[in-house]
Amino acid sequence: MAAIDFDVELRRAGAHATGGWRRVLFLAQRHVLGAAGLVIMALFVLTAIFADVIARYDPLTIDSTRALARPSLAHWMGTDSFGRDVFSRIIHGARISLAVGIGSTALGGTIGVIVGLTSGYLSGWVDLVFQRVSDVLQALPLLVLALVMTAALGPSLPNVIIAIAIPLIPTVARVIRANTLALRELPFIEAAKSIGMSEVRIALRHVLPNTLAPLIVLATAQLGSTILTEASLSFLGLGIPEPYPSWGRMLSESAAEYVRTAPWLVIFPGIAISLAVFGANLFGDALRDILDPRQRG
Amino acid sequence: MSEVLLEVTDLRKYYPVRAGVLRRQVGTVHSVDGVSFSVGAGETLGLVGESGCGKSTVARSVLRLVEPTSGRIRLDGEDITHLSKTALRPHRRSMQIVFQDPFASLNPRMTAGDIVGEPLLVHGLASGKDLEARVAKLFEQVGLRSDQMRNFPHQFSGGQRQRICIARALALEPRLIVCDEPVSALDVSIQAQVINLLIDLQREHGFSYLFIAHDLAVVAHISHRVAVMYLGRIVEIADKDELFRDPRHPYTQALLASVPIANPLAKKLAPLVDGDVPSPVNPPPGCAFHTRCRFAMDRCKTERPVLMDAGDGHQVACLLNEGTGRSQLAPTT
Amino acid sequence: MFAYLVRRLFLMLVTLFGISIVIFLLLRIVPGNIVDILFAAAGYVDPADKANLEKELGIDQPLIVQYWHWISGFLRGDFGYSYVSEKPALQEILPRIPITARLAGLALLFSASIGIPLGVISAVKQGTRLDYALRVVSLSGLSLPSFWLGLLILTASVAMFGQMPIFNPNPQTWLEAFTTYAVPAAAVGFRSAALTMRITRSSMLEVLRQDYIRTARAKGASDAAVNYRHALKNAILPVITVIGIEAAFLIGGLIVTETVFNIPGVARFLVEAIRWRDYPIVQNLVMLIAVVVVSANFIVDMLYAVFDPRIRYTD
Amino acid sequence: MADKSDLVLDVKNLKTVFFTNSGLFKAVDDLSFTVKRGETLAIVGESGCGKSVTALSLMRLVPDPPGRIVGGSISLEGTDLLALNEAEMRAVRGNRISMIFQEPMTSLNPVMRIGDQIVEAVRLHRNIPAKEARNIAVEMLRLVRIPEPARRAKEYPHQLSGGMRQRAMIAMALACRPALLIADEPTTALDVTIQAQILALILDLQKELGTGLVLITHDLGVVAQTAQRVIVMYAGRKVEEASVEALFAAPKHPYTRGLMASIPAVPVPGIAAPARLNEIPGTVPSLVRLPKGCAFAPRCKLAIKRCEAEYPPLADWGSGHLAACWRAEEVAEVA
Amino acid sequence: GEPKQGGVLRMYHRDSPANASILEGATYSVNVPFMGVFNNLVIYDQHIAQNSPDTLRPELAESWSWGNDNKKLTFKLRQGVKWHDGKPFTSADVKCTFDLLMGKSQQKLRQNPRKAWYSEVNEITTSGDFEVSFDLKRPQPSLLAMLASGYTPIYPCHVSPADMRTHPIGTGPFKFVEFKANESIKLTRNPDYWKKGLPHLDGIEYTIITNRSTAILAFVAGKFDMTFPTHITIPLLKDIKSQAPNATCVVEPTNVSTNIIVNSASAPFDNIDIRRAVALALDRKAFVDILFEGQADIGGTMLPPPQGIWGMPKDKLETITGYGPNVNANREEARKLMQKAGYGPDKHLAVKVSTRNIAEYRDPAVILIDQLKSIYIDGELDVVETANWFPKVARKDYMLGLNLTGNSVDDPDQSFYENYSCGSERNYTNYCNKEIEKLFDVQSQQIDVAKRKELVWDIDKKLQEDVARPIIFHARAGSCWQPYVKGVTIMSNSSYNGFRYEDLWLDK
Ligand SMILES: Nc1ncnc2c1ncn2[C@@H]1O[C@H](COP(=O)(O)OP(=O)(O)OP(=O)(O)O)[C@@H](O)[C@H]1O
Ligand SMILES: Nc1ncnc2c1ncn2[C@@H]1O[C@H](COP(=O)(O)OP(=O)(O)OP(=O)(O)O)[C@@H](O)[C@H]1O
Ligand SMILES: [Mg+2]
Ligand SMILES: [Mg+2]
Repeated sequence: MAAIDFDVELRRAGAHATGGWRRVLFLAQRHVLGAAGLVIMALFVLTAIFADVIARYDPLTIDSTRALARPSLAHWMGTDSFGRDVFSRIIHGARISLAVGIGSTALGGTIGVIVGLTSGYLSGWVDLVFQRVSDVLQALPLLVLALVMTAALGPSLPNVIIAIAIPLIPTVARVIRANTLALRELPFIEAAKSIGMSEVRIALRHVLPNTLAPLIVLATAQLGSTILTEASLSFLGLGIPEPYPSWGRMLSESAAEYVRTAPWLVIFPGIAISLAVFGANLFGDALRDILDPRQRG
Repeated sequence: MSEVLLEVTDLRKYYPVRAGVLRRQVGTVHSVDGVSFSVGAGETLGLVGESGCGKSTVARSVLRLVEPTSGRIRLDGEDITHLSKTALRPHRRSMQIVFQDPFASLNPRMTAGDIVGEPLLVHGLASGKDLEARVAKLFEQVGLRSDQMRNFPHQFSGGQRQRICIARALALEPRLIVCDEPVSALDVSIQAQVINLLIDLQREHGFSYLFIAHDLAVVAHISHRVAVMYLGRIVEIADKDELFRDPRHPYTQALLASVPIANPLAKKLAPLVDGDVPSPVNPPPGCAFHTRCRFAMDRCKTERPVLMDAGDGHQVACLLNEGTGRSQLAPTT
Repeated sequence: MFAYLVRRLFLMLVTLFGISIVIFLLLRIVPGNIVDILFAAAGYVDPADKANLEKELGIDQPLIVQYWHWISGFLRGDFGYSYVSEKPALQEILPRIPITARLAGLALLFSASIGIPLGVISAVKQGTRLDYALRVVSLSGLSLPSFWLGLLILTASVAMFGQMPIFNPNPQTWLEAFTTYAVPAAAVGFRSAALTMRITRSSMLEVLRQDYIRTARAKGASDAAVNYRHALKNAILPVITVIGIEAAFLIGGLIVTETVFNIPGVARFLVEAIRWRDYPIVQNLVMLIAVVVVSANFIVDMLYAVFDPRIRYTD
Repeated sequence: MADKSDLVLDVKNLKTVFFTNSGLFKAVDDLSFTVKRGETLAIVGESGCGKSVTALSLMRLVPDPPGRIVGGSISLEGTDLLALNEAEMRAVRGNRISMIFQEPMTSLNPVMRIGDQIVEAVRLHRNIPAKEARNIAVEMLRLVRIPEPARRAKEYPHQLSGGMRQRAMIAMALACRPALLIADEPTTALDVTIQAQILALILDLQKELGTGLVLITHDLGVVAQTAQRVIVMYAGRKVEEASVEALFAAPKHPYTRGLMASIPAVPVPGIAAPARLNEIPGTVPSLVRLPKGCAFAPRCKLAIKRCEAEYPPLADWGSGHLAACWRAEEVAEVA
Repeated sequence: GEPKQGGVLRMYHRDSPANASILEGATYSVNVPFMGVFNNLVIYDQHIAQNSPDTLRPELAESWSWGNDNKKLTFKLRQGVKWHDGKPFTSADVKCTFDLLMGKSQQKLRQNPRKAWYSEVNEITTSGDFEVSFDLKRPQPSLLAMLASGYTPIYPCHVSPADMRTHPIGTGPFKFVEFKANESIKLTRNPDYWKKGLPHLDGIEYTIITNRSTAILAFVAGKFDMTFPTHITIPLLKDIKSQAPNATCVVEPTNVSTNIIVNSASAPFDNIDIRRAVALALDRKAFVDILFEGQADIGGTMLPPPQGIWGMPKDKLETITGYGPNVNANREEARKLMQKAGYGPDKHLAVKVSTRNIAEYRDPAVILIDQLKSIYIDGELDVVETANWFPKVARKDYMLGLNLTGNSVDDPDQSFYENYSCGSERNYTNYCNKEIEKLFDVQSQQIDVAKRKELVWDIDKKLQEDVARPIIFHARAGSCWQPYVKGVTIMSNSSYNGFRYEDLWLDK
């Protein structure tokens, strides 16, 4: 039983961190992994925003004279077979991969919320139909669905986003629906009813905002998996088309051929994907811990 | 009592129990099984009973938050049992509800001010500056500072949260407030604050309360009349003093005897009943209490006693009270 | 219980019916058909030849008719003929199923046998370094693209051993048979083991918070008894569900892994068939997969009933 | 003070802290008390004042993380529990010291039969064959007056009503005839009629087995009817301790006083109930941000400057009546 | 040393062919595994890398002769040859085969990509069981070249085209065993092969591996005796050489040209100036450097010498606009043309560059887009799935396309008629120049090879100057095999004709 210096412990435990930045800092200390995830994500987002500033070369310019250069001071991550700077491509790739990740998560999330809210709130046959549709979508392998969707729509950034977003809808909708069902039973919803509020207004004003926390947690977790799905699609040749440097594209089958002669072509994009997904997952985990009231403590 | 504000007649609420592929109904929960009572203007009717006996269902039915299976609810003389949602809206202003769990009753994502102002907004009674002023006044009424309007529910303590709930109920200036165990979730030292507040507000505004609790002492303190429920039915209803002086129903007697008295010198606990409350899915035939009653006779198993007047507005549903109008049973101890 | 079973079976059929429509329509929405692809190599499409071939394959008929032909055949067990190989579709699909099944089974086995114990350990040691380490490892499992992992494994094994575990339909030695499946299964299994571990961990944490765990400790039960006899038994249900759902996701992982390791299983075959617009193969295979997935979920639900006495399925 | 050998439990300066997202706090601060063989000690106090944490600390079951016992000693029949290693502690738990929890609905393992759960408790501490343990389990169920105990033993918790589950919990806790039984609000979740049954049962069994009992509750009525001695806790600290008669006759701490006054009493015929209840103004403080001095000072009518600056020590106000208040003597007069 | 008998050759196959019918196929994915099942009337010598009229050898035909003013080609057939199912081979089989190809028979091929090869053939006549004649409308010396292609095996009369797709029957050195789509193709030795003592191998097994990196890893790891022919890109060749230093590797032209198809039917490429500008903007050497580390050929329509027989000599080539060595000067000129058309530094022309979703197409398209930037053209890549590519091209639903044209035989007739004659299905750009078309016929009838070459060069030059279908480069690719594999010859001016594999042997 170690003696405890209360003042030190109190400070360390953030007893005085009650609001604002102090509290954020305190939470960051308590959830080191989550903070790391947040930092990673923030770095990637900043990278995406300032890609033009950070990248030292144009990611698309081809230069036969410096093809397949090893990593060096001039080209930190080497160059690809077209002589394009891998580092610059990864920097710009952040834009595309994050656009896919965030775009499809947002799209799938939004539709999922609408569907989940409607079916949870209205129940009845709307709910029944939704449940069956989501059963159907969930029984189809996600990648197969995305494959067929991109094949149907053609490979382009918006289409890839759509293709990845669609399988996401039932996942989100299920979570939101479950939450809505639980919320519907809460007294504050009854209280709203008892003052004569309309159902739609209750759904929008009382139910929806209270599904945000689980939604955010789900979204961060899904963000990672959408980035991975894009990578898999690109690997199979159906993701974002050349010459845009999405990370998945950079890792695609043809790049994989260089795995031994120019491993940097395979290693670095792989690390970029893994790191971004890792960051999103770390952050999502911590967020779940913080937002889940039962996990407090 | 003066004029009758709320009159509930033979209220029943059955929930189906479903099972199977076609979700066929296989049974019925007799949550409320023929309940009649009335609440006068400015009066408090207390409703006590064991957990699951249907108190909340009565409360919700009165407010039409659940649709009663049968029976009639008259508010201020008007039958509101079958009014449509829109037709009901104006009546909603006359009755409000305060729930047991103040935290769950408040939307965690709205500020206290918004919560209290919402009924006014919904009914188009106020907006903008006017709304703010009225909310501030409500805050003051329930003993909250108006600068707390911008705080979120989690920033309040339990008692304060219940005050917000009460303020919300007051916003529409209702005539009847249904309180469904409003103090059960509160700390004992806070409970008194809320009860006092309710009493003060009643004195000021002349509200009627339908006050539900499982704590006899609390009910006794605040009510003018008390109704005792058992398994979906009212078994005894009487003036408060009358009820405590002369409980007629064996269940009421058991209830009274079971309350531990906060006095080490007073009588020791003596449980008067054995066994557990039967399930409302298959309530026992006859008198629902006969399975636990010390005085149960053969008739109790088949005959269902109805509420009968025992004088002074004291009504009991017990076969032992037949005829004489008076209980032959003196409560032991 | 019986009524519940019937109801679940009925819902299963509804779901399968929905899937059949979805996959059927999706395939028709995708532009181009087998004929375009067959003719692509020739560098031009002769409209008359195309019309002939479409007629021969029956893809000129109204969608309803096509759907009816397919689905009635499927129900009779007549899967039609592959457009590409012109062999009976069943004959093309069946021999590939055991390969993928073995792979998936092994991956699930990895996933369960590694994920569950590690998840329990991580939950029991919540907040310790070990827990942190395990969580980081499991998160990285979720973060590594499995094809990338597979590629690195292949490259590394050639570089280090001059050998690679490429698929061999007739393995000579026991070791060969094992590596044929084990290495790719590990590449996919890593991800699902990570997932299983996370679910186990959070489910265990949830259960460990429960009052009855405290009760068990108050009885003087040892940590092992509490963790395994009391907690795991309650925590395992969500894990089973997730493993059931994971079965569907596994197919996705298998597609890329079968490509990287060149394993002639159904997953890669499915992708090829989609590429070729080989409707009979795609439709029937997707249906078979769906039947497996839906049944897996069904079985999981049944396991729930077995494991959890509270569930009596009255609603 | 009574003879040492008579003491079942002797707690000294117990300190338990929690490290949480909202900060670190002392849930139990410097708590000392004793329990004699066959004696019932009640601990009262409002929600969150540290009653359950005290109980868990006695069992050494404070969830770690976030909680930790950081000081004091707990001596059970002469052995310091805090000095035992985990294995030794396990041998004590459920054997010499047992606990009944607040929530009968959730405190039983939902996937194990009632009988098996009792059998487990028995066999953990006694090396006897399963069959014999099963007999003991049924016997225990009979002892706690569960009808048809043999059949009930084979049922799962969800098949029992709340009252029966609590009885089963009691059966389990008493299966090894412990020296000390801790009952943490054993009846709060139950109805008054059932509560009366359960309390009567616990007291009966306690008498029969000579067990020391720590009864935790927030209901002063229950205290009055069951305990011999009472501890009143406020914000993690013991603010008052006395025999039940002394406490009810003349509380020495303003908080105890306020508590008693704020509880509505069942009207006694003839005596008109007071129209308003006495209330304690203000709210229960958050443990994370306790004032420097007396935690009750902000709500106390008697508070003086000193209360805000200095925490009053527990002082003996005669015949073992302890209270932590600078103005304890004035309490009776002012209220 | 002496060839050793026995052993199964293990190869990987780059993808899964649609079926086993060479006549219906149009990719060497079919030829490579199935050529060994069949024989042709005549064939290019399998041990001479360069296919040329001088390397034509009799196979099922023992001899051939031209008659009737070079309008009749008569073959004397080999006797005693048996199909794999034991039926005897006769002239009827030859007639059946070509009637099928000309669309004259009862049975139809599901698709018939090389019907145009026989447009000058009137009719096939047999005389007895072992003589068969081709009646031509006009002299066409190239007919023999086409008959010698791996694409022209003789099919049996008694097996339907449908069966030939799933279970081909031939007279060749190897019998078909099984073809599991996406998995493997297996051939076994034909013990009754009419060439005594051949083949040396007991069989050939192809494992289908679509992922090139996996395939190469497997070759390096010794799982295969030989790579798929001409499947190794130049950068990967280095990898193989360093990992498996003993392996024999060769790099040869594939006679596949990478070219640009321009939609001249609609704006902006209906403007010849812009078309010219595109042609001028090309830095062909940069393509070759990036994609082939310098190891590919620059030329016109015909494969350049020395491997190509008909390609223009270098000096002639460089006289063509855009082929000059000074790229900057060319681009300067191109920019002028663009400005003339109304574009400039401030007004770029936005163009979609369509191509198929295959690395061989995509990679040069990426470079093309990069190069077009130099002449005020902003290109955007539009990758099209295989299924949609030709329908899209046929609809003229593109602006610029990047296309690959494979030439099955190194022969002007095959190339010119197929790709540049008015109305040909594979003339994607609908280029139509009646004068040139006349020249096609003139060269086609020219028997004298030297004179014919001159004609061909002039035509080729003209085609380039018309920007009919600007040729960027002629690809090269590597093939590797383990040192113990003997008797492999990789053809240097075709990738469709050299896979009989009857005298390959394993020195193990
Ligand atoms: N929506 C519902 N569906 C089915 N049964 C219900 C529903 N609501 C309530 N019941 C049942 O009706 C009975 C009465 O419930 P009610 O909530 O009115 O009891 P209560 O007296 O308020 O109990 P408590 O003191 O626990 O609040 C219970 O048995 C309950 O299970
Ligand atoms: N596992 C935990 N994690 C964090 N804080 C805890 C935990 N358990 C208890 N606490 C805190 O310790 C303090 C004392 O809690 P405790 O459960 O002992 O209160 P109590 O007196 O038993 O209240 P109640 O009457 O509500 O049961 C509270 O502030 C509570 O929030
Ligand atoms: Mg209730
Ligand atoms: Mg407690």
